[in-house]
Amino acid sequence: MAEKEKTKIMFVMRKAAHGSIYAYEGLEAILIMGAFEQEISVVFIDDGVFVLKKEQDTKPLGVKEFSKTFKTLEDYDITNIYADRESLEQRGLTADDLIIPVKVMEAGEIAKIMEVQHVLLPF
Amino acid sequence: MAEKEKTKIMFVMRKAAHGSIYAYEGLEAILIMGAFEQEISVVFIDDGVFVLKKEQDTKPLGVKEFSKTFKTLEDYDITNIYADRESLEQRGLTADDLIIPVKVMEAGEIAKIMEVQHVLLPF
Amino acid sequence: MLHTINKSPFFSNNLESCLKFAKDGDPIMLYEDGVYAVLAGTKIEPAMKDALKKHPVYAIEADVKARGITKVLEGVYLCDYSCFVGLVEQHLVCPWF
Amino acid sequence: MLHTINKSPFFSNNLESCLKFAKDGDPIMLYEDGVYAVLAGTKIEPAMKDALKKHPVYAIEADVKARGITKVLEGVYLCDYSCFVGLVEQHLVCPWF
Amino acid sequence: MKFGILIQDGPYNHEASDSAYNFIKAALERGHTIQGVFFYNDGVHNVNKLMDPPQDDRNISRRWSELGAKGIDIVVCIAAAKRRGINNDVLVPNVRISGLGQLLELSIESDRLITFGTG
Amino acid sequence: MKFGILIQDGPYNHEASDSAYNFIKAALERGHTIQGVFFYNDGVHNVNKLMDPPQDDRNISRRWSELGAKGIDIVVCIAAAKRRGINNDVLVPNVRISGLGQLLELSIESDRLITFGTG
Repeated sequence: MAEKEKTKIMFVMRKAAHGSIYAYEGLEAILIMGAFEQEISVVFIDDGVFVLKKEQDTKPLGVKEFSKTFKTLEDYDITNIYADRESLEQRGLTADDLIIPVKVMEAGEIAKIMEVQHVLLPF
Repeated sequence: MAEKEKTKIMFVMRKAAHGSIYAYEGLEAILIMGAFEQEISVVFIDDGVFVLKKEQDTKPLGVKEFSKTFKTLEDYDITNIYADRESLEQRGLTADDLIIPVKVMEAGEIAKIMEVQHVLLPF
Repeated sequence: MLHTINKSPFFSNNLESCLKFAKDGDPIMLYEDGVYAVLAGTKIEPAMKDALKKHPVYAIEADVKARGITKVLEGVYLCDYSCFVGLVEQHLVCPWF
Repeated sequence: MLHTINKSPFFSNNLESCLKFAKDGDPIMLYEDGVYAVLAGTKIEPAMKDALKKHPVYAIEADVKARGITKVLEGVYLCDYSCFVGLVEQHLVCPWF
Repeated sequence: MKFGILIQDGPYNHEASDSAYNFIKAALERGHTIQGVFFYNDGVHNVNKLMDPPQDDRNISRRWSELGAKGIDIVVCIAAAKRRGINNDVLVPNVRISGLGQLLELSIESDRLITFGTG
Repeated sequence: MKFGILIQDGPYNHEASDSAYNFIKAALERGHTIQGVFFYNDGVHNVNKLMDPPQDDRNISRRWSELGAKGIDIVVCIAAAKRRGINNDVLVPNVRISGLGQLLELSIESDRLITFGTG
């Protein structure tokens, strides 16, 4: 019996952390979906790259620090994690500033990966 | 007996119409406050100028057409209505495109009027 | 890939980002406050004219009319939700929120 | 007049509008996602450096720390809500939403 | 075709809910199937039965309930709903609360998933 | 000084509610009076008693109720609340629903009014 093809789902993260809940609820969705053996990928564009910024300390603010949770994506075999080069650059960031390793790519390359997805989920 | 000084309240309208409810709920607040004999003024800045665009027809969309209600502000003696010149210009609009007469002013002049208010309410 | 935009281009960077990622020929659907992009004579007209050379650009007519937009940039297709659905039939959807 | 900004300057035009209306000497309070404006080395750094010449610029430290912003533009005052309240004691508040 | 609909924004405050509804109506008219509607983020506020808009305005929660009555599966994310104060006590009929796994299922089973949101 | 607080945004989805709360705490510590808190637009969702966030997260509606218990006048706009499905059945204690006239009163009676919002 042929194995059923996995569904390709990409999370498109474009919102900053803490000012709105989208990044956090996006992460919750990624973790749930990651548990179900589909082909999950995540791309960080625009303010979304801020979500992965190292050294976040939310204690003084009194909200959850969830950036560290992105480290667990590896445990779910979610390793296709991308960031838009220009978005990083415009924000003075490099891959070294991020809490997990990401594949830094040009917009055109990212668009090609988007195109082969079954679903794009924005957060 | 000295008359009690009126409170100067200015509504700062910066959001477009229909995509979000702020402009509409802002108008509801203006109308209520207008009934209470305070010194109400309204300024339209950025996408807020779109709220007054003539020829809005919301029937096909199935939502309320409230731009016409701004005409009633006169009945409440709310005549201090301003619009930022540059905001209009950047959107290809002039005072003639607006459903009510407004005083078109430069940002610096508007800022001076803001400064003498007791309260600024953003919508 | 069909790109959808629902925010005013004067307020947010969504249209700008969309245009950076969209491939030549990709259709763009403007709806809600996204339709302000089709107004002629604005400061974003040059960017839109450029976009119109590369992409079929659609705008929901009900949203355009609701906002009193009468001067529409040449080349924009005003359409209804049936047309929107038709585009989704043919394309993966990339929403720019 | 105290100007308050709570949105990322990379996403919305709020900071830009604020700077257009703010009078020299008017303090600016950055909080929530507004604090991303104080990060050094970004594309808005030139605009911010210019703003810092004309305005006292404050940013809520809890928001700055929560976002992992460690390289802060020189001249920005990191402060707490007590300082925010102190500014409101002295100024009419103009929120840029 | 089978369409999945994700709604991330609350009713009235933004137009997302109206756009999604208009899209669904048009999709049904074109003979498509709506595989399901999933409410996430502030979208969970869409199905609050206590909504009581002015007489001359649309009742958004009733719309969703009516679509549910037609057999469309309308699902509200439990985590997002609990956080925001939406539970079975205030849910309109013909709508159910369930987990994020339902969004995954909707993503897999739909030929297309389209999102309406966000603030 | 007497401060008035206007909140235009819902809980959790945006940070406005947290910022307003932090501002109020700091104002009280500096010896000021909070003349009142007015919830408008999506802000009305702040006082929904059905909110049930995860154990390790803050309960936003409880916070407002606690401030109300301390004697601060917490008012929810009736028009905005009805539209969005907030009524007395789901209101936390120590909070009241009233009209927009209360926002005018708050504007007049406060030495300063500060707004937290919007999406």
